[in-house]
Amino acid sequence: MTQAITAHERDAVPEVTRLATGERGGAPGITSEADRPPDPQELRDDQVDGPELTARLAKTWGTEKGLIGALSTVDHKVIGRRFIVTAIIFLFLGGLSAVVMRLQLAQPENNLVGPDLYNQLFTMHGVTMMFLFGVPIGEAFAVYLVPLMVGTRNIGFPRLNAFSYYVYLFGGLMIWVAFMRNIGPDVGWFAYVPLSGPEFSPGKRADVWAQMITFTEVSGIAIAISTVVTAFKLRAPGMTLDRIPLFVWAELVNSFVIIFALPAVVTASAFLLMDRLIGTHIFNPAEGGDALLYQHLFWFFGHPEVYIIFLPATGWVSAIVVTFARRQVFGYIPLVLSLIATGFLSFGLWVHHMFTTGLPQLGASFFTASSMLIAIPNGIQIFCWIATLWDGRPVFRAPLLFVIGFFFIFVAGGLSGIMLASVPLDTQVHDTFFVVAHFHYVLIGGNVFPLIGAIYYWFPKFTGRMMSERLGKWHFGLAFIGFNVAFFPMHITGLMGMPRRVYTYMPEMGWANLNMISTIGAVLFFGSFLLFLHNIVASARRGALAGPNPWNAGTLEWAAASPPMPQNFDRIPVVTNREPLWAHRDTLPVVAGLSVENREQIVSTVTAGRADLRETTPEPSIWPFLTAIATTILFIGSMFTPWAFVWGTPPLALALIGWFWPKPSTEDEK
Amino acid sequence: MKVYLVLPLVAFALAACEREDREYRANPMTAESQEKIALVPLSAGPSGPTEYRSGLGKEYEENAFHISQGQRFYTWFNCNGCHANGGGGSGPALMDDRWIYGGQIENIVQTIREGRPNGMPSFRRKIPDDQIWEIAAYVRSMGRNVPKAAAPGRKDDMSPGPAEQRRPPGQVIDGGQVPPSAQMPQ
Amino acid sequence: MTIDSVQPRREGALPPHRVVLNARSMPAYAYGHRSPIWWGTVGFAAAEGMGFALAIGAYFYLVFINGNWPLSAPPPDLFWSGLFTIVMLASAWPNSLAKRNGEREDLVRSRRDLVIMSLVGLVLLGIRVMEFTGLHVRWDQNAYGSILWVLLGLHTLHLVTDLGDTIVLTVLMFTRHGHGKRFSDVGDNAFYWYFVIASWVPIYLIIYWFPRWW
Amino acid sequence: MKRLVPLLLIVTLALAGCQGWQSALDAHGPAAHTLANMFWIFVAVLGTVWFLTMAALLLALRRRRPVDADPLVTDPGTEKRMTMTISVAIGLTLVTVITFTGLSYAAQKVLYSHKDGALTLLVTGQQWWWEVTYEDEQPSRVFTTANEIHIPVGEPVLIKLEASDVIHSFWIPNLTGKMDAIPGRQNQIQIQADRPGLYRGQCAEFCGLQHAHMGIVVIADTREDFERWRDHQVSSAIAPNDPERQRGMEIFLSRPCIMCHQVRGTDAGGKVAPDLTHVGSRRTIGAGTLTTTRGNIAAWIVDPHGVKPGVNMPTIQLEPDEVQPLASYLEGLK
Repeated sequence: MTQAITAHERDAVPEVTRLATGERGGAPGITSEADRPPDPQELRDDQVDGPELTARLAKTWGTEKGLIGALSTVDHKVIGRRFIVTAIIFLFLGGLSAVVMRLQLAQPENNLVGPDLYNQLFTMHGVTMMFLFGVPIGEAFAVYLVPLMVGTRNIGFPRLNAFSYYVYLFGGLMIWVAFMRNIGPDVGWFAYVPLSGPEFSPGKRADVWAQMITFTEVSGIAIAISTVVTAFKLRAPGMTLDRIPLFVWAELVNSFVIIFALPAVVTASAFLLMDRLIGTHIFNPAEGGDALLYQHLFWFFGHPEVYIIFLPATGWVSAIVVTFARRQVFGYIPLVLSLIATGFLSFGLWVHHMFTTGLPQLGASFFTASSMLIAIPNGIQIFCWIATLWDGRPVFRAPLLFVIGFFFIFVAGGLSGIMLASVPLDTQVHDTFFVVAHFHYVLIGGNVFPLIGAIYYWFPKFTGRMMSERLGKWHFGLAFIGFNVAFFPMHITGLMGMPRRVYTYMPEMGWANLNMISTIGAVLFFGSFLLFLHNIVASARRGALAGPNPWNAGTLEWAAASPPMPQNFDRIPVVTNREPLWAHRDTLPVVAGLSVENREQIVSTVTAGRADLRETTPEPSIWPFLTAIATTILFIGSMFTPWAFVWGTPPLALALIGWFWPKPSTEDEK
Repeated sequence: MKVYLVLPLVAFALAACEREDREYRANPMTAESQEKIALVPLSAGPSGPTEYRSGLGKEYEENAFHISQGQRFYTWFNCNGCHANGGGGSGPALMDDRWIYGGQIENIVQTIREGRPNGMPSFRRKIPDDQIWEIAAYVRSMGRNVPKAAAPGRKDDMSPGPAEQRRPPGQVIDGGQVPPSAQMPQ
Repeated sequence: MTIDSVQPRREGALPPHRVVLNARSMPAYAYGHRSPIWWGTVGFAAAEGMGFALAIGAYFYLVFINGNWPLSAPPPDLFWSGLFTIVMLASAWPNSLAKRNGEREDLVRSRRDLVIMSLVGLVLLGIRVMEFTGLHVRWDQNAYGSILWVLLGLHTLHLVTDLGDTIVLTVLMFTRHGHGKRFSDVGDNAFYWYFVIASWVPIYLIIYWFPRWW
Repeated sequence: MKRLVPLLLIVTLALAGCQGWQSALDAHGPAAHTLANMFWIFVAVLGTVWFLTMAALLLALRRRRPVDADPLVTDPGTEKRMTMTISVAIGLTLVTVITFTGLSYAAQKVLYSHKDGALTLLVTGQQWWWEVTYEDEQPSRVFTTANEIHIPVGEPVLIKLEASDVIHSFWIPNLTGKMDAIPGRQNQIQIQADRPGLYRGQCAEFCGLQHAHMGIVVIADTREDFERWRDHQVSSAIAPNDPERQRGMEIFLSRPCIMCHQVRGTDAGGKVAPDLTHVGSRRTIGAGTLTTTRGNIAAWIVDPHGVKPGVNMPTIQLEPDEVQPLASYLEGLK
């Protein structure tokens, strides 16, 4: 083999001018407080080292004990951990509702659940999987891992991040409590008008759906912005754009898609709420409105949504493939470009969900072309990963197994997606179980399998303990078989004419056997997750200790302790390679000079990643939690009366002032 | 900490929410024999007529699904023909506070079932009892005599004015004027 | 090296540090795109701008669905909205002053500019209330009325939000907290006000002039 | 190879699936043929793509690197070869995608080219049944029926689709793809059957509680049979002459039935539920839910919510001895 990079080259740390800007903070000619030399009394990390440094930093960055402390924390790892756990609880709830549905469909004319409950169940399943699991899980991983991977100590806006978590949690609780009280939405996760409109959805069920959207989207957009700022401004010195880990790229592109796609669903659900509650006519054809406007708005979000769920998974796959192929990724630039291309293209596909609504033909064909075109960036990604494995030395541990499962399932789902992109074929398979099969192949294949891989992969980082490899392999086998047994037959049931969202079917339709097989598969698949749950709980208690870098991976999160200390890193690393830990095996180049007593972190430039500022980041605060409570009261109140905006605003405003008002003890007064 | 959160939630969840129940099958309780409602508030003696209300009315007028079904039947059975969208035409207005024959749901059920002088036909045996209750519940919602959260929103139709849920809560004042159009000698 | 040949490193230690850069002399904050807050503001402006764009898209969708526009209502009045637009555009000047004086860390002038901006915001809010009276259509009358109120309401929401933000910041600058990084916040607040101005221009044209041209 | 067992099982079932009486692959009309052929082309090509990709993946899992290789070290020769391979693969993907787009556009043209047909129908989706109106230039020959469409074989029939409440989707898989019926809009779709037969379809867009029981049957007859059927449908119901059915008619006319249902030729003039003038001649009741027999009609009347929970048909109070005459009367409305 010819050596492309010599060991010497990759270890070389560039001169200071390429690592730091050296610019002043204030405007030219102005004596700014920003440029004041740091307080000589304050202890800095170039004065202390070793365990003492670790301990002092841990005290500065730590979270206080007790309930108030727990609710005030702004540590991205604590919030991220709660986020991941909450999203996975919702995954189980969503899965449970799916199992009930599958049991109902196991036989024709089954009476396990009636149409009313069935409609609520499939709505809750869709809503939970899409809004309470699919989107948040990607963001949750971003919250935990992006700061670690870019080598900083906290996420961009820590308090906003904490607030977002609580808003998401309250939104999810609201809809599940509503469901348990028989106010669960029963209009499908897409809630098409007029079915979800004021005339055909009496009561509060559809309002609960619409307001849950507001909760999760406020939270989603806020986290996306925090993630973008973290990836743009808080990268370790030397982390140029082409050294950003692919996972961070994926989360970055994902965040951009979120920022531009989620407003569409908020618009749609806000319009729906207004139609329902204050009598606007946006979707009322008799008064100049139009029902299809809703579908356009919804799918303008709804298709990017699929990529919002898929993009983080590409990050997980990239990370796992590289570590377990024991080779740096093949085609870094094409991979990044195809991520970005996917992000852009995802906004040009929404009409393929509306091919049967009677839209003009030529327009529809345009969307056929654009929908099929997305095969190109996805193809590039798949091929680059396969190439990385090809030239690597794959290590078959549970994370890689799940990624291999991902390839099998996701590629199949992507290919059946090509059929759906074709207008004529779509007229036959649209809204049938074929589509159900297709998007479960895409979403479970494209998100859940990589996610499970990611959990096996990062679990040692989160908890400091390894998960059981033996159970992991059993889990994989069961999940893979269960999944295919459950969902492959649905392609056929759909082609045989079984529409989606039916609570039962008649024996003479001839769908009974296939449905029975699907149900058996679904139970098996759910069972594999119980095994997974057991593995998580048992390993978290008794798993083998992991150490900081159990997989001998190359990215920065493995340079922190497992689980990471509150400060993440004792000193901010300096990055000279895409895989810093592979490039620097003996010593880690770092920045010194940050405060040990205050929460200082490095702010760097967007493209070159040069260190620019040493900014303080917010202290823990209870106000984000209180703001989330005030927001919840306002949102829930506004489902009942528009006056909630009047009486709900003062507490919200107060909470926000509390949030932003500087504490007497902060840096200002020192 | 989670336990403290979960417990009240579970307790809360167990208290079923009747406003959102969807009962399709006719309630056998709707049989008219269960209710004893005076046609007129007159009786011998000072205490007013003896009445028996089964309490069934609450089940209908506090349930969004029943009210919405009533709204549907109100159009289907052409109540609009005389009462318009509740504003009244040849029949009295239904969205005001005045009720000639009593404004409780039981009275309205009786009015629909038995008919009234001056033009209100009897729908006995024409409309099943449970649907009469649903229509009556909807009629109650016109004057916002039902909980706001159960009252219907606007329809996907030409807008006649603010929907039932947006009207201020009404009172029920017994005794009203027969509209001039209905006072004409038949 | 390879993980297939060995068990995971159990008690692996963190690699030792080699200091190659010192951050002591770096500034504690900066203005504009050097500051993370600025990027956050841009992010929110992007998401909200998307919201505006979608609402405007919905407006034109309804126009094309219906053909005749503004359905059966007369076009809205021009007086208060014209006044609002003039004041709104004119506020760009004190706003730019606020931004500049903030960057100069000139406390006295920053306070003055913020007070002016708070007053301007209050005046605008007053005019906006009048504006709602001249729309000649209710939100529950037809789809035109609905989307009109949506657009105007959406903008009012941003107006109120930024006004609240400005007032709080003004009060803050009059307390002992009014120094250092707060000047950077003045700049970001001014930046958001530009967004409120910029988003108003298309909405103004669409609400008040488009029905007259159609 | 554990995977192979379920796979084989599934493939067997798949082949059986092509015969289903609501199957998109069991084509009985020109449009459905085009779509089914296209489907198999897609399956063949995409299946090949999947197998090739998976073969590449499995080969990639062989360990090619030496045990102690530095993960950052790459071989320019290998990199180049992999780049070339991927470029070729992406090029092929692009060609496939373009071909498919073209193919799809051509098929779309065929699917939506509406030939002038002899017959125009207005189908209105309602919660949860289909109203079918046969249009005609002569107003007296316009008639309405429900949940059953008769068409002459071999002739294109234009269907105008509307919805009176929420969105529904009209879908007869054996004949052609689906088209939504949207309130406030009118869509069009054309169906044509190759040979006489009965083709079932059902609503494909979630429309509320009884979305599952919103079936429709298309019956393709020879032109003569069709004309005979149509002439009969135009006519009013014939008054029964046996006493039981006469009693049934009295019950029908004195009960809530008439508030919603119409029987032409009687006083029953309700317009909000299926027209029952010739209900006895239709294959099914309850929108494809039960076959039309006297017993089923009785069951349906006595407890509609037992059959179709949430349906708008109410439970009416009938005396036990009234059920049979009523069912008998309705069954007799041929």
